[in-house]
Amino acid sequence: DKRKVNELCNKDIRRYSRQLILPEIGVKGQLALINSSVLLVGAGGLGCPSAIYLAAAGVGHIGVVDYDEIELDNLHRQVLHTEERLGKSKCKSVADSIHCADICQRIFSSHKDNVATRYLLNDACVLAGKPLVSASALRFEGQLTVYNHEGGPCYRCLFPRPPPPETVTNCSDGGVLGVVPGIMGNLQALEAIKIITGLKASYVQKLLLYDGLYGSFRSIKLRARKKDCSVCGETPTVTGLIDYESFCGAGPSDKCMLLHIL
Amino acid sequence: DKRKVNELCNKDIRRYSRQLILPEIGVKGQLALINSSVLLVGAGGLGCPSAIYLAAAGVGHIGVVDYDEIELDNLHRQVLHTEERLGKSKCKSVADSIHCADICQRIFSSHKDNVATRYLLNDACVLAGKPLVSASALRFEGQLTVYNHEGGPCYRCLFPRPPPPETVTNCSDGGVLGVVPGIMGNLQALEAIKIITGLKASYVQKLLLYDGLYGSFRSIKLRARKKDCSVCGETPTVTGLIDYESFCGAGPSDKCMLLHIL
Amino acid sequence: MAESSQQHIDIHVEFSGGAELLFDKVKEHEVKLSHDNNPWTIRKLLVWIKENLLKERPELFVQEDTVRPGILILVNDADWELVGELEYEIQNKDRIIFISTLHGG
Amino acid sequence: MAESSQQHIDIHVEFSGGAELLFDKVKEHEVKLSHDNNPWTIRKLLVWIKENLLKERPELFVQEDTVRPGILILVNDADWELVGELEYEIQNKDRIIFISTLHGG
Ligand SMILES: [Zn+2]
Ligand SMILES: [Zn+2]
Repeated sequence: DKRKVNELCNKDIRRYSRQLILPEIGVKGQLALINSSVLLVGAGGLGCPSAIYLAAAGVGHIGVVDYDEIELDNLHRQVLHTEERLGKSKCKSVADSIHCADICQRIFSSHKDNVATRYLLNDACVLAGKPLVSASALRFEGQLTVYNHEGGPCYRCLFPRPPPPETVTNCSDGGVLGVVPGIMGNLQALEAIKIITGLKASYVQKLLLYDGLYGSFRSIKLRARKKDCSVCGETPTVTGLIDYESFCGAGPSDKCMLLHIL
Repeated sequence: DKRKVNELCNKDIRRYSRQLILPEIGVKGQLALINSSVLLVGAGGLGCPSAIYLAAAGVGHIGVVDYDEIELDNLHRQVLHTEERLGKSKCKSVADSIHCADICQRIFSSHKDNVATRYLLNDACVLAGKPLVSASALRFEGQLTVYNHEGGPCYRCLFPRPPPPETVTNCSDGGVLGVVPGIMGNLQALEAIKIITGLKASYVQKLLLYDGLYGSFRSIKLRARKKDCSVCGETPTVTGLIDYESFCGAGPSDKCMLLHIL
Repeated sequence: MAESSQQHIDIHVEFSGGAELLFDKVKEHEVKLSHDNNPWTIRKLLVWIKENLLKERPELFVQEDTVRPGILILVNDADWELVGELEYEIQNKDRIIFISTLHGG
Repeated sequence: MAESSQQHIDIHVEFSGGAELLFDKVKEHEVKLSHDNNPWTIRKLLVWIKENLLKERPELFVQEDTVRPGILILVNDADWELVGELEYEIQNKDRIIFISTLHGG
């Protein structure tokens, strides 16, 4: 099912007509979306809205990685899951809702530590030459940036050393207003759509800071890719995936991060 | 079913626990959400995400007004509707998806002209003393503001005269990237949640301008409520609903606007 | 002000919300206004824009001596109503933005 | 610079992304730094913050002579890496922001 689509069928033309008429998208952009693959890591508060809008925009291949089961306290923000599916796999729930590929393997040895997962995904994206649209949300705040794309930094360029485990607050401890990851997940989907259709991504080498309590959006200029970065630099020391659990130390568990690999 | 809820049941406590632990929300805020009523005008690109996140946050009474039927070219942005429901009522589709009240009457004589609808809703909100969280999205751009709340202007304070009908571009003509109304609809839901829970609304007397192509958010300071406004001023001439169709003139038809009346 | 010794004032003019469609889809314009003895008001700028920047259908931008209903004017990110509307005297480096209100979703 | 004649420099210090939790949940701080003959670097500011603003658990904010891993420092909305990191000389009216990266969603 990964054959390349070279032209739009009549149904696609009608279905996507409102975005097809945008000169920035057009038939070329729509075909790029239909032929694209996005991997969502995490089917939680960020992954659900991203999945909804990527699927609605016509992204042809959406993979979802999540090992969690749906719990009642997820539902205020993880809007693809329903009460009827409590206890079921989140991955399967997303797949059933948007007809995406269901890649629910436990691919990470350290799946319960999201700092380790973040380094793992960063390294995997750098090694594979893929951009990473990364976002997070906690309380009323959200952050978003695109790593490893067009000369911008990777996660290790910004954070060569992992944070001490005790400094990482997760959604369970800190709480989060549900619509905040909704906003951030939608912004992630839009960044992914722009990258796929050849438009300029907005948050390369920039960090978007959102504070929902004040309705404030701020865009911060980040450093460029670092020549001495251990994975994306000129003489990398990380040339394959490593043991991220021991690199990061044991930490609090929470897996509500989401990342796209295009 | 409009009885006031005075305490949270155990299930609510578990379901909303991640937002209950936010000191800005707490039990008091959650009870306010459960006892609140929101009217969504339009079950389209803005109404769908708003409905999803308002329902997920626990808003107790959600009314939806829409007279349209689901068409294939709606699906790229109106994410509660599905291909299986083509031709069905949008209102009913939302109601079936989020278990809200289904108020699908054609309450507006001029339901096909959204400028007229905008004046009608503005006047109705002013006359009823309700805030109006208004947003719109077209192409890659979005706008959002809160009318008639805490000394800020109403729609007529900003626009005493309606725009010439030929200047109003709608989604059908101009196109829209689906996730842009998704972002704006989520931001609307968050404003509504803040108003309901007694937090300060962020966009009173401010207009948020979003340009998704550049990822830019800009907040503009608007005028205060005008003393000489014909509906919210000191000596109003509009003291009941009027004939909005003749006030605005015949115009292009599109009904993808959304507004909340709280 | 110091500008009186200059030959011109430089301002930033921007169109959004669809207003840019009347200006060849160009949203941002750096504009040099040559200095004469009369101050540059918004009223005067509208005439200048109509004669120098506007590409098509002027009635969709100006009507009588002001912008057509439905367009908001911002001066340095604030509603022009707060600074005097048509009579506001434009200063060097001002950012004047014309926003067409969107109808859609 | 002109500041040398002043008695102090005024800066804006901000904490976000959870870093404010170590500062009584206060996100924004207007700070007056008294002027002496040595320039105020970020290195020196970190010591001052630790001694004057920090309310609890200093190890969650500073480690050795720098911020702990996972906190980004911004100087006037740009990554501190672009301006010299610890050795950057703080100017009057600078905005220094400490952002804890969020992990959640
Ligand atoms: Zn790197
Ligand atoms: Zn008014």
